[in-house]
Amino acid sequence: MQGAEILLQPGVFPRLLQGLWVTVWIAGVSVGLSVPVGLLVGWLMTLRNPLIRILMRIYLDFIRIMPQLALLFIAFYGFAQAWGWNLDATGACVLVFVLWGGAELGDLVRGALESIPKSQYESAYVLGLSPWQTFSRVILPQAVRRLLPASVNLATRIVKTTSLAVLLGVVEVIKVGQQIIDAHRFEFPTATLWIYGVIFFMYFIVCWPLSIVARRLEKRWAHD
Amino acid sequence: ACGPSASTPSEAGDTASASGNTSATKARSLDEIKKSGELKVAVFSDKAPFGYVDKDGKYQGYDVYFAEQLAKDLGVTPKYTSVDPAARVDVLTSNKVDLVLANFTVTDERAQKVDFAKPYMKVALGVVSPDSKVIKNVDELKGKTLIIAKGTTAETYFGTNYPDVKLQKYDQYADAYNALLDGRGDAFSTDNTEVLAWAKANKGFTVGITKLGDEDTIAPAVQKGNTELLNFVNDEIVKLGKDKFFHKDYQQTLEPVYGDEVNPDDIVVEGGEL
Amino acid sequence: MTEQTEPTVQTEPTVQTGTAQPSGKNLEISHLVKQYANADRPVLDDITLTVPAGKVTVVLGPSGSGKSTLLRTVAGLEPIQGGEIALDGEVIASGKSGNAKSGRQQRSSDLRTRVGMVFQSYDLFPNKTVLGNITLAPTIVQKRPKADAEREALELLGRVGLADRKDAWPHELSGGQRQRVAICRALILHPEIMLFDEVTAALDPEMVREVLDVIVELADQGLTMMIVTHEMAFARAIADRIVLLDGGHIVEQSDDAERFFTDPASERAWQFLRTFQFKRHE
Amino acid sequence: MTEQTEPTVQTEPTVQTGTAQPSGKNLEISHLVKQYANADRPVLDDITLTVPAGKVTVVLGPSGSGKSTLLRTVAGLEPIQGGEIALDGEVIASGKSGNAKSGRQQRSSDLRTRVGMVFQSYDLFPNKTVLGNITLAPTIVQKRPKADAEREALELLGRVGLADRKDAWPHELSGGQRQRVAICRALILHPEIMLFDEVTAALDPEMVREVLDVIVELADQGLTMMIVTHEMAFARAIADRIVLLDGGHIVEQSDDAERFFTDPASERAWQFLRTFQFKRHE
Amino acid sequence: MDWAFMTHYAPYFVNAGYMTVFISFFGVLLAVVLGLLCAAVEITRIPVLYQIVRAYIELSRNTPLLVQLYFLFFGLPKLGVVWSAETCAIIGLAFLGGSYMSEALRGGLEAVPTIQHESAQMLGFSKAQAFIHIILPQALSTAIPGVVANVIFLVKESSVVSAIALADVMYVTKDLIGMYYDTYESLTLLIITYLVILLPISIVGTLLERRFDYARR
Ligand SMILES: Nc1ncnc2c1ncn2[C@@H]1O[C@H](COP(=O)(O)OP(=O)(O)OP(=O)(O)O)[C@@H](O)[C@H]1O
Ligand SMILES: Nc1ncnc2c1ncn2[C@@H]1O[C@H](COP(=O)(O)OP(=O)(O)OP(=O)(O)O)[C@@H](O)[C@H]1O
Ligand SMILES: [Mg+2]
Ligand SMILES: [Mg+2]
Repeated sequence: MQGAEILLQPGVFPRLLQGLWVTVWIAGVSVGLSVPVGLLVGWLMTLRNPLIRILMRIYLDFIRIMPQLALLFIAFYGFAQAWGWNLDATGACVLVFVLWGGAELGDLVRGALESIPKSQYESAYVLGLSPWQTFSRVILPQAVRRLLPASVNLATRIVKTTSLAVLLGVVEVIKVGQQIIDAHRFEFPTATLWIYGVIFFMYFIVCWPLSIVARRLEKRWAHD
Repeated sequence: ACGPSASTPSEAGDTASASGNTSATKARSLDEIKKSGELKVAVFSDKAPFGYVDKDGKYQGYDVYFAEQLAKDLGVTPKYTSVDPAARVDVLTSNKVDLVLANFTVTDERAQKVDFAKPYMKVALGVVSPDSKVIKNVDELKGKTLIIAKGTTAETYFGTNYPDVKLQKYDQYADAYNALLDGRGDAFSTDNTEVLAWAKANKGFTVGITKLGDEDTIAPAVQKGNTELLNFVNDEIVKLGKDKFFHKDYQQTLEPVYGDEVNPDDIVVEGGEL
Repeated sequence: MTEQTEPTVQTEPTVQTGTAQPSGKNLEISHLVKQYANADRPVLDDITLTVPAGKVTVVLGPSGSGKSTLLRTVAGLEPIQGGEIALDGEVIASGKSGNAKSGRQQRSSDLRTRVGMVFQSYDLFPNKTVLGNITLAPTIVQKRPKADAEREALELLGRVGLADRKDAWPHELSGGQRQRVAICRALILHPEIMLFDEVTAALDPEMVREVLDVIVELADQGLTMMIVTHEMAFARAIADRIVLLDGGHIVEQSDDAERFFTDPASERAWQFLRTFQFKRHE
Repeated sequence: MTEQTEPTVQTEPTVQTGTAQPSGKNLEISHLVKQYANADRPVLDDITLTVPAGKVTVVLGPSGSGKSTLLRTVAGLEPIQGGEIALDGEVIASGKSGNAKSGRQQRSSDLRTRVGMVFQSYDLFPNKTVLGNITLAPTIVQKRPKADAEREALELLGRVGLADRKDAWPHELSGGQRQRVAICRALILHPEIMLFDEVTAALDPEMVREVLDVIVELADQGLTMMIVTHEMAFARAIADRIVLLDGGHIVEQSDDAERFFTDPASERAWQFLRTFQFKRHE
Repeated sequence: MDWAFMTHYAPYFVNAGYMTVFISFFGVLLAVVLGLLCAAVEITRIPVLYQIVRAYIELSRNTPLLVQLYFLFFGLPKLGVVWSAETCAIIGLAFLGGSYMSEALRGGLEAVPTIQHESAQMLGFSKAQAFIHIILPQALSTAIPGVVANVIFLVKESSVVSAIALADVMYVTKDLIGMYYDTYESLTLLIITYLVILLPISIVGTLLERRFDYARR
């Protein structure tokens, strides 16, 4: 196929990989920070306090119903102005992904905690375990198992959603691709096909293993 | 420090720590810039030959050339942030950069939000269209689809003066050019220098309208009220004008593309004087 | 499948649980009142009952009569609103009206281990192996050395015929095997009294057998037990004392199981027992 | 809860099902071989058995002995690999080796309605009301007028004591009520033979009673039935003929249920029955 | 807050909302059709088709819509395939949504217990009769929450079509921010528009779930 040579041009592939690293970095940091936020949110959501419940409900529903791109815009353009946050595009992405990931993960944590049958708590009680022992030895290990497959899927979604960062001007893999397309637009007029094609597969290569891991975990832990 | 080396994400670390700091919107003083050793400049990364990333991943272009000189004179290194046309005002108001050098046309609306320094370039709008159906007159555009990049002068100009031209807007110049190449619109309009350069490189396309609207100037911009930096930039422009710096800039960056079809004096503004 | 009808009972108990010698620690329930929050009347109303040490007390009654609730109050899983429960003379629960909404009783860990319970639903911890399930409480609650707990766990597993499954995960076990492990898990704490709430209700007939055989063996060793069951043949064979509950009241109590099943004193008991008999062409 | 011990049996049958008169349509199973795909040996091996018309045949046996499989082959849910099954002399299934992998048998719709079956798990259609469940097949499969089907459905519901629940959704019913509706749903097609596979295994004892009472009534009307059950008292009361399966073979057949239960001919039967008996201090 | 600005530009958001709804509607419609086909192939395991469907599902689930769109819109023309932005957007949404819908619908169909098929057979139903009267209604009831979640997901995802110059809600917002720098007002209008579009879908979804939740009780 004519034009494919662009991929062999010196610098092209390394730069795309560098861009991909930015993508993965944003996703990685977001996922990493989402975990503590999600655990906290999940725990808050199991509380009976009506005020906390309502606040959490609004938080979760708002995050769920707004497109991620809209959230990014709100964070990038809105927050910076409203509260004078010096939030660059990357920071806005991380913030939004953490708020979003935290909400979704929180809901998963809540679901996992609530799905553990009452009899588990009761058995632990009857065996004399203290509330903390019950939580750490019995409830949490089970909750984590129920949580993990869906969390890995969530991570995949966060990686995919990092693609939106380009629309805020972050120089990640797509932007690098566009720069390359632009820089080579005279020699390789068909570069778009190849560069976007490669980016498509780069995302696939990053996300696919995650999907497989999620499915494996799901299968392995399906029985309990 | 743990961030990736590619570009902006390295700033994410700063962001995380600074995000609680509400005073951060205030522009940095000259001293602070010197102390940090970095001048943060917003440039285009996909608008050759004004601001683009070359094959080696380095920022290049007419705007960048100027930015390098400014940083040098300030005794710091430039640090580039890639911007979309539409984001140029916001990166300043939210103090994400110190300076915008991204082919920023001076308009009244913009002047209300940011402070422009003296101009270093002048442009009018140009319209490029395929050879097969060259658009030679703005009236021919009626009912046709005109491609533009978001946040450019072309957008405001056609939006207010020619409401019956259908505008098709892209975030990036690269996207816009591709759209024109793929025949998604009848023409593409942006600064005439830009379309001239592009048409020269792309066979089958002609700039049918070379001058449209008022002649506009292009100038660096700083955050509103940042007079310290503004004065420094103005002084620089005057000082550099004496050495015909921008003609040198032109030779280095624009001439290889424009060749001798364009008279440098149609574009370059020296010493901030039209 | 076919060879397992041979009962697994071992007549010579090889391991001594803490209660192998009838210890005189009986359970006294007096004027117990239990009302669930939001309920308009008590599920257990003025229940007075002695569960004699070293004996098997079987609680019968139609669905909803309060059998499970009774066991749960003894286990400390439900606060009570009136009366008291005493284990070997020591009051372990006493009624406070107005605490209906609070969760479980505030019992010390130590006290809780003195009452063992096995539920209808398989409630092994799915994240632990068989051995892990049994040794968890002795090691972390009673702080016994791990080796010691494991040794006793293996002995108990041997007794219920599951020594070879010690490293299996709960999901790899049949329902009957799970319930036997649950029994071991309770026994290792040397409870003074064991409570069984329809432990075979979710099992296939043969599995029912293997679980009930274990309980029969425990009875023979003189473990104090309180058993809720729907298996009439089993109840008849194992009961030293029968208690019939209905609508939260004790309808009939009897120390002669055979007599209760053939010639109950009350009309209600007669009615109840008839549910389990069939006649054609009536 | 307490008042339902009164059996719901009506001694005067008010509705005539298609089989109310013993019709001489018996079921003959001869040399039946059934092997599941990927299994190394047959689950049913050379089963020969007559299910006499108008009589109740109870199939007993330990778990995994092939009882359900036997009923499923008769129902046409499983292809057979050897022998044949004939209903009233007409062969409705015959063995072809090599079709183990193929799915259900290709029986005509008409033929399928001649055999009724009720399963252990509740299998009402959750998207239809009680009446909808019962009338769906007669109206859609047999193209009977809707009014006609509804009239008969109501009569059947009346017989099982559920006339007032006709507009309820399955999830609003208790397990026992669901199984009674499932029986009506099968009966409305006037099957020549009814198959029951542990229909009470998932029920609470009182519900067991209400379902079995309905079956007893059907037996009294002379409906040909084949019943798999673990309720020994029920089996003993209802069986005209007992078949004991083990490991895919018929171990014992008897036309005298009382005799079978008290003094079975084979050692295996004796062993099997012992599973349901308990003795303490053995 | 500049109310004059808001009232003046509100109509733009109405039009943009139409665009979002238009793209989403057809995208979702095609996604459901595609999802049904894939679910059918997955359940029946038709040899070659099955592998194709699996590959498609993996590709679709593990790549971002934005990149899919860029590829369709900017990449394909280099192969001579020039689709309009609307076509690209709808095809992109369908490509993405197909796999999600397929998973939800397959889940629904597989969740119908075998015994329901067997009961239907015992009552004399033909395969087709059983599917229409018994299996499909139950499958849908299980699948509805997933399908509704996917619809909302797809409408949200449609926000990226602004990148290929479709004048949807995001596009207009970015436009206004870029041209007039009235960021607050634009963002407020953006939030309102999405709430107006998505809240009703979410509410209708909940109602549908309630209406059809018989199979899950
Ligand atoms: N947590 C609860 N909150 C409110 N009411 C309850 C609760 N648990 C049980 N009940 C009610 O208390 C009554 C007695 O229930 P319980 O479970 O003790 O009966 P049971 O005799 O064990 O019945 P079964 O034989 O069905 O197990 C029932 O009417 C039941 O509905
Ligand atoms: N679909 C199947 N595929 C393969 N093997 C099966 C299948 N169904 C049942 N079996 C096997 O066939 C044997 C007989 O099963 P069946 O269900 O007929 O036993 P059963 O007598 O009904 O037992 P239970 O009392 O537990 O219901 C068992 O070993 C079982 O594992
Ligand atoms: Mg109970
Ligand atoms: Mg069976």
